[in-house]
Amino acid sequence: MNQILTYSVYGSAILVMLIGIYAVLTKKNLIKIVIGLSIMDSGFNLLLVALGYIKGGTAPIFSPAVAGKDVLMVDPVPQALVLTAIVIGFGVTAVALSLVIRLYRKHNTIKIDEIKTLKW
Amino acid sequence: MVANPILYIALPLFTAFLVPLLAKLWKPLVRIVPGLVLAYLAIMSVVLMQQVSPEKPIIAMIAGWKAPWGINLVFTSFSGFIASLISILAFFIWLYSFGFKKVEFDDAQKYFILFMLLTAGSIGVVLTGDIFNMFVFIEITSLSAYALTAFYKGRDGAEAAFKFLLIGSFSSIMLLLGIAILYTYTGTLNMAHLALLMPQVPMHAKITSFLLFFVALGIEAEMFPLNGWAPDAYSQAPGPIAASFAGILAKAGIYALIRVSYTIFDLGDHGGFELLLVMGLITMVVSELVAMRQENLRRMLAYSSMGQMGLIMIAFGLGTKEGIYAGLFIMFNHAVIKSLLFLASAYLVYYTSRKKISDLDGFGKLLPLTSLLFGLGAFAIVGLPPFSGFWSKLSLLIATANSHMEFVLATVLAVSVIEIIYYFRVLGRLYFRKAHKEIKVRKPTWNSVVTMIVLALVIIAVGVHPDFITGLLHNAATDLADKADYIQKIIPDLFSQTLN
Amino acid sequence: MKKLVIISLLLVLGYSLMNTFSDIEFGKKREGISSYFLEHSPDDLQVANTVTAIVVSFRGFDTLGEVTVLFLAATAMGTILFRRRSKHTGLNPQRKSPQASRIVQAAGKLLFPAIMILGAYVFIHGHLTPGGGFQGGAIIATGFLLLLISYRQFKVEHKYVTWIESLAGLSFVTIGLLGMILGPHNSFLENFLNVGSLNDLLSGGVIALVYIAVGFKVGAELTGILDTLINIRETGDID
Amino acid sequence: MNVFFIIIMGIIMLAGVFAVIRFIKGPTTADRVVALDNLSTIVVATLIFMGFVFQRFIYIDVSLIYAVLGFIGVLTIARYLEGGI
Amino acid sequence: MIGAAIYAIITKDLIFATIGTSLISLALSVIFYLLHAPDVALTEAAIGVALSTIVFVIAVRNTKRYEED
Amino acid sequence: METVLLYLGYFFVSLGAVFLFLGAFGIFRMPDFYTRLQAGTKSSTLGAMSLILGVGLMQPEWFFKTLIIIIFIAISNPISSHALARGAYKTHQKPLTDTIDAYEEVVKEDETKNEEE
Repeated sequence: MNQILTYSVYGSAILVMLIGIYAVLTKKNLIKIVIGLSIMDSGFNLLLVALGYIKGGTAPIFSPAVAGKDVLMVDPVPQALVLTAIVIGFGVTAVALSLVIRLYRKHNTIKIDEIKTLKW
Repeated sequence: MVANPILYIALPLFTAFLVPLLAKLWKPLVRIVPGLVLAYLAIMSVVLMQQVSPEKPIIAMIAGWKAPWGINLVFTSFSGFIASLISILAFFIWLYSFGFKKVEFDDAQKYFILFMLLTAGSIGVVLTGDIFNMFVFIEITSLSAYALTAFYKGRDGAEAAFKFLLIGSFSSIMLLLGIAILYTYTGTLNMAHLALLMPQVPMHAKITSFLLFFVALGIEAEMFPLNGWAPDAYSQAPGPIAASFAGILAKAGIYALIRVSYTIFDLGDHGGFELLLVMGLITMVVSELVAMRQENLRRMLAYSSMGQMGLIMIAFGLGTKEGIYAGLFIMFNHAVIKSLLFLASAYLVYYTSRKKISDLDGFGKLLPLTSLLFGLGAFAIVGLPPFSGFWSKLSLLIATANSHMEFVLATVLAVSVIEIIYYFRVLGRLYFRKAHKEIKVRKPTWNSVVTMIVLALVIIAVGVHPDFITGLLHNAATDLADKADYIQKIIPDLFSQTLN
Repeated sequence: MKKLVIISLLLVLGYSLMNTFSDIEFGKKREGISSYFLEHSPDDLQVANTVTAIVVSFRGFDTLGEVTVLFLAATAMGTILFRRRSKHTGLNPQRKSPQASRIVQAAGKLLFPAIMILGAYVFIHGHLTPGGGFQGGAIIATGFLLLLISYRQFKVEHKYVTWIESLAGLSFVTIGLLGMILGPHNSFLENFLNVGSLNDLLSGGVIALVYIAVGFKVGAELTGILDTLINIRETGDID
Repeated sequence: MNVFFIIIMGIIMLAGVFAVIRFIKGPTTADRVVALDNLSTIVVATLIFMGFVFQRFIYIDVSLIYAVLGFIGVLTIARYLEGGI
Repeated sequence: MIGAAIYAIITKDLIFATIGTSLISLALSVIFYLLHAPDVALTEAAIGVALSTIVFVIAVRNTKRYEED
Repeated sequence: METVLLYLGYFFVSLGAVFLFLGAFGIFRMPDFYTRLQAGTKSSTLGAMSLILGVGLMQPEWFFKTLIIIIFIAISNPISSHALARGAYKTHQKPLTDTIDAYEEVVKEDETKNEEE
């Protein structure tokens, strides 16, 4: 049972990540590529949080309800890392999209094949 | 307090947040204050370099938590050397670009903010002792690099920046995956602690994560199949920024690569160093060959820069102390000389939009000083005797000979010949061709002249008297080679626990 | 053909990752630094939310970097899109897009204060409940977004945004530097205040202050990003 | 009472499945957005219910924020359709 | 969620793709919640659902809506 | 008293779940956009509200926050649907035949007013 869960959770996270990478590598549309980047990040975030999960654990917050009791808590470090990763991912997405808008202004297209002043 | 490694990060960030407010007070402050801060950092690194020794690294805690639990900054002889190099170089690049975009105030403000953050991020990558923190700093560095690449409106900067961003995003996702693997097997993020716990990681996970790290950091360090961003970014960015890419960004990238492969992973016996060596060889040969065919001066310099990075990788890939010494020497030289070349070339191609080498005919008479400095840089980088490049190449050759790699030695020599050919082609055009009619040239401003002359003086000084720097390099090499010492200095308690 | 190569490459990558991660059992407790955090966050710092304690104190440097990344993103977008504020001062350019319906406008007016209060609640209680500076900042930015999309004449005052952004960032770094002077270990971002007791609003010492600064900064930065993007048609000069 | 929770969750999940089907099928943008809107309502309800199942009071904050922010995404796309942004 | 990811990739209409990413964020946020990570769920909700969506929508608005072959 | 609240809570939760289901089913089954919107909004809002109310009744100390959420949902959901309907209308998405489009004239009036401004 646990084995199945392991495979399915990690497998789906990795699959989402691979879908994102596939989109980045094959798509011709610039916005599609940026969407691929954001999907890639999502997959990774899921993977990392899943790695920090502990069965039967609860959120690492010592609220009055659990204070003083001996409760199992999930690993807080991956959560903190994911928090950072999400915010950084958003920053990168925003910058990427502004680059896309500027490329569109200049070349009047968002197809990657038609923007080829430099060698790709 | 006055000289603390944390100030390397804290002060530039403080200034970057302060600059928009300063702009409201008095506009020239936007230019002056970053320079003052960078000057302070440069002086501070001199002070710190005198305090530090391989036996006594400076370790700065953050938020009062000891090493494996909190983040710490580690200023050892090795990391401190590179951090000092970066900060001093950053000061000179600031001096060069002091008058940059004097007319358009808003742009200048952004330029200085981004440049400060680029410097801070690179120094952060070098100094941090925590692997996730390194990721954050790499992200800061690369975001400011994207923005600076797309800085000019008329050029194709946006395209280069987008390409750079794509590859950079791959790099960051690979890095994150590597970090995730290491974290789950060891439960820690501190580099020294990771190195200590590395034996308990199973072999296949170790190899996977090593490859992920290698690819991710290889992108930053301009390793061969992954350096598609570099020539475009170098050629589209503003001149001083191209210099800082070569001198600052690439240095941070290669530092991270070396730190990861030397300290964290114990793959020396399983081909970890050989991988570095082979990739370095391929990078060097391919990029020097491509550099020969380039028409565009900036692109040629960019490919030559990649070739030098390959040389550095070869030196570190030898895995011996001599190799490390040679690699550090090349790093130093490359930072100084390539910056000089890029800064000088910025004036050579100032008014030509295509930046073709063939447009450079007869510039030797039009811009005598700049051309002279460019020529000096070219002589130095190919490794001709009176300049500093000679000593670094010599030490590399000795190191390869001592580890019995004749093939590598021969290749390095052959590639040097190629390098000589293409640099001399440019010099020939500069001095031995007649100028086209009606060439507009721009005379360099006083601050850029001062910058270039100082860099040239450094090259000559080190070339005539290499002992200026060999002591520092020896200390740094000793420091990097001794991994157990690094672990013990950072986490003494846990280290002694595992011994018992 | 190219696609096939890429797919096979991805399969190799996926296989090796899966191979690595399938050894790690899902939901199993592992040794590591996290147990130290779970022990010391309530005891030493008196912070209920361990994630907050890690983000702000143990790994506070990451947070500083993260805030910088957002600041950088805002600056970078300004650079990339050539937004020149000086050109438009006093003109107050109006967006030409159609006005939102009155219902949406009324809702914007009604919900905006509520969202602001919610955002403030989230970042003030960052050390007690889930959430904190980033989330609170994002919520505040969303509140401004609501106004931006429901009123076309609504304009974010850049003067204030810049001031808030800079002051919040400066106070973050200043708190860190104060820690170097006043803290017991003389290290950056160190706590130098009384930590209070667990689950009080005034607990955690410097953590709450840092998260408030982060909240203001993130809110201002995200608002700036959104405003830059929304006004792009009118202010970005087209070449 | 576990059976009761499972039944409720099953019903909600079934609702989610229908909304997702409409999301995939929906011929126009607006249809998809309706499905998204409905899904976010369902998610708010689910989150509160799961908080109850987990018996953690603090989890409610998440759904509180979801209730506020989920609609702004929908509103944005609606304004886009209108030509408003 | 995987379905939404695939959908976001294959569809030709970029607005649909944007809605797809929004849906991914939604699902991701629920999963984070179920994995007992409310902080992350909150962040994903705040950034993924509202802000990311609008950033993409504005980008589409300023460029082209349909992806042509 | 507590048992009464508990059973009341069960009742509301079940009611909410059923309404949520009906709303989603309506979205799935209805023939055109406007009817779907109607099913989705009305039914789901009621469902979510009553489910949350049920939870609030079962856990009396949570009641205050659940009340806030209910108020938010009550405000925000109709607004988003309204904006959505307006947006769909502007993209010339016609309802099924045999319906009387009274909104057309309002829109025209609005436009003329806007132009005057």
